Amino acid sequence: MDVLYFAWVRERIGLPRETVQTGAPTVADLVVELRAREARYDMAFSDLTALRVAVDQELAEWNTPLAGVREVAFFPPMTGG
Amino acid sequence: MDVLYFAWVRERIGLPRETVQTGAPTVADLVVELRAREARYDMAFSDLTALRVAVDQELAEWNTPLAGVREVAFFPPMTGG
Amino acid sequence: MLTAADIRVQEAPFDLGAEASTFAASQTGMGAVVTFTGIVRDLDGTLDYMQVEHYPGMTEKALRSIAEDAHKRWDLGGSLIIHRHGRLAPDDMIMMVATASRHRKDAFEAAMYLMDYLKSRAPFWKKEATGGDASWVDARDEDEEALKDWS
Amino acid sequence: MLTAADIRVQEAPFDLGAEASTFAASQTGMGAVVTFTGIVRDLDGTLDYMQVEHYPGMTEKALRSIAEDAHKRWDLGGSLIIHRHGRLAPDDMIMMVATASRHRKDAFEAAMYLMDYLKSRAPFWKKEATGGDASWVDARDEDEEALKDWS
Repeated sequence: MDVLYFAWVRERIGLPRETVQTGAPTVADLVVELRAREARYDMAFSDLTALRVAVDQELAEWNTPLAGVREVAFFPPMTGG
Repeated sequence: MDVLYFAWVRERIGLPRETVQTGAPTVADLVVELRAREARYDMAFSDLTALRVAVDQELAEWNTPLAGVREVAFFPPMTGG
Repeated sequence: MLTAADIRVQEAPFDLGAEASTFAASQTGMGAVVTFTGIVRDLDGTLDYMQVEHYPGMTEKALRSIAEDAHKRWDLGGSLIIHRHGRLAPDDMIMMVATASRHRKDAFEAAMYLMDYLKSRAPFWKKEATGGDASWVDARDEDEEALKDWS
Repeated sequence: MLTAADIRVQEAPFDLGAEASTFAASQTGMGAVVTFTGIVRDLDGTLDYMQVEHYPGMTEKALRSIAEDAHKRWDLGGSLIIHRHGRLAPDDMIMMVATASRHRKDAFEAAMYLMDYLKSRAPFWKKEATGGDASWVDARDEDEEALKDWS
């Protein structure tokens, strides 16, 4: 599964995308796995209210299932316009 | 005093402006005087709810006083834009 | 009060693109520019032309007063109102407004306010000529109602 | 549903005047065209540049989905969304939307809807560089709140 990071999430984790081997059933479970990796992940995900997630390029929720999903992206609230 | 007519009021009365000698204290009194003149005036002013008035080029009311006024205009509700 | 309102009443066509560009370029520190353009509609394909009558002398004053009210109500940079009169063909641009503000909400609301007041408070009257017949466009109750939203 | 929504995500500048003219000219039977243009503000005169990041792949889809929702909700002819990414200078135009409708209220509301959803639901992030420092622009609560007006 491809995991993408944007804006300050990308900067804190230090890379824009990576391929992750995971059996996490939901986005929330994937976040738990990522936080366990290293301090920079742990910090980036420390406040989930400050984060948004997209699953296969559509906005999703923390409890969105990951079965069959190819791409998950984490980023702060959007500020376009 | 100059009296101006626009849109269908102008068409019904048959002229765009005229000079009127009047001592009418208010717009409503002027309307009474005009209606007494001829049938075309009487018809043009038969439904005041379908008319608007401007006094010295500002929207006004039927009871607006005419003392010192130079120009009164009668017309239907506006349809710009 | 001196406001940065540009008011034009004219028979000649205007160039929406050029006006929008010039208006936006003349603003400094504004984050949002809104334009509205009104176009002559041919509702059922029978319109030969539209004749727009106005009240020279009052028209520009009325538009300026509406614009000044908008500048008092919202935090605006500049504003622009162009309204044509005379004979117009279907699909001709009849009028436009533009507003600039630091905030998008102000720019949008001020443009809607200008349109709502211009519709019912500026001395313009439209007559539609269709197949030898010509009739004055009736004012719509909902246009008058729209003003209540702003009071 | 096939909608007449023109969506463009690009690094290059766009020409507001040319886009507004072309958009209006491409409409038939529409009485109202509204445009909104967003401009990079330099709030306190210290902005060196703004960097706009986006999510290639998702961005255009998200914008198209927002536009299709607007076409379902309002009686629209065409709509246009252009949003830039990359490095922008103060006073640069960052994005624009345009809407066309037979009725002015629809054109205005649809343009406001596009802006409100684009602000909080399209994957763009702004970073401001000022005097050697750079910081991500925070999302504003009121932008999220604005979406509630449409539900």
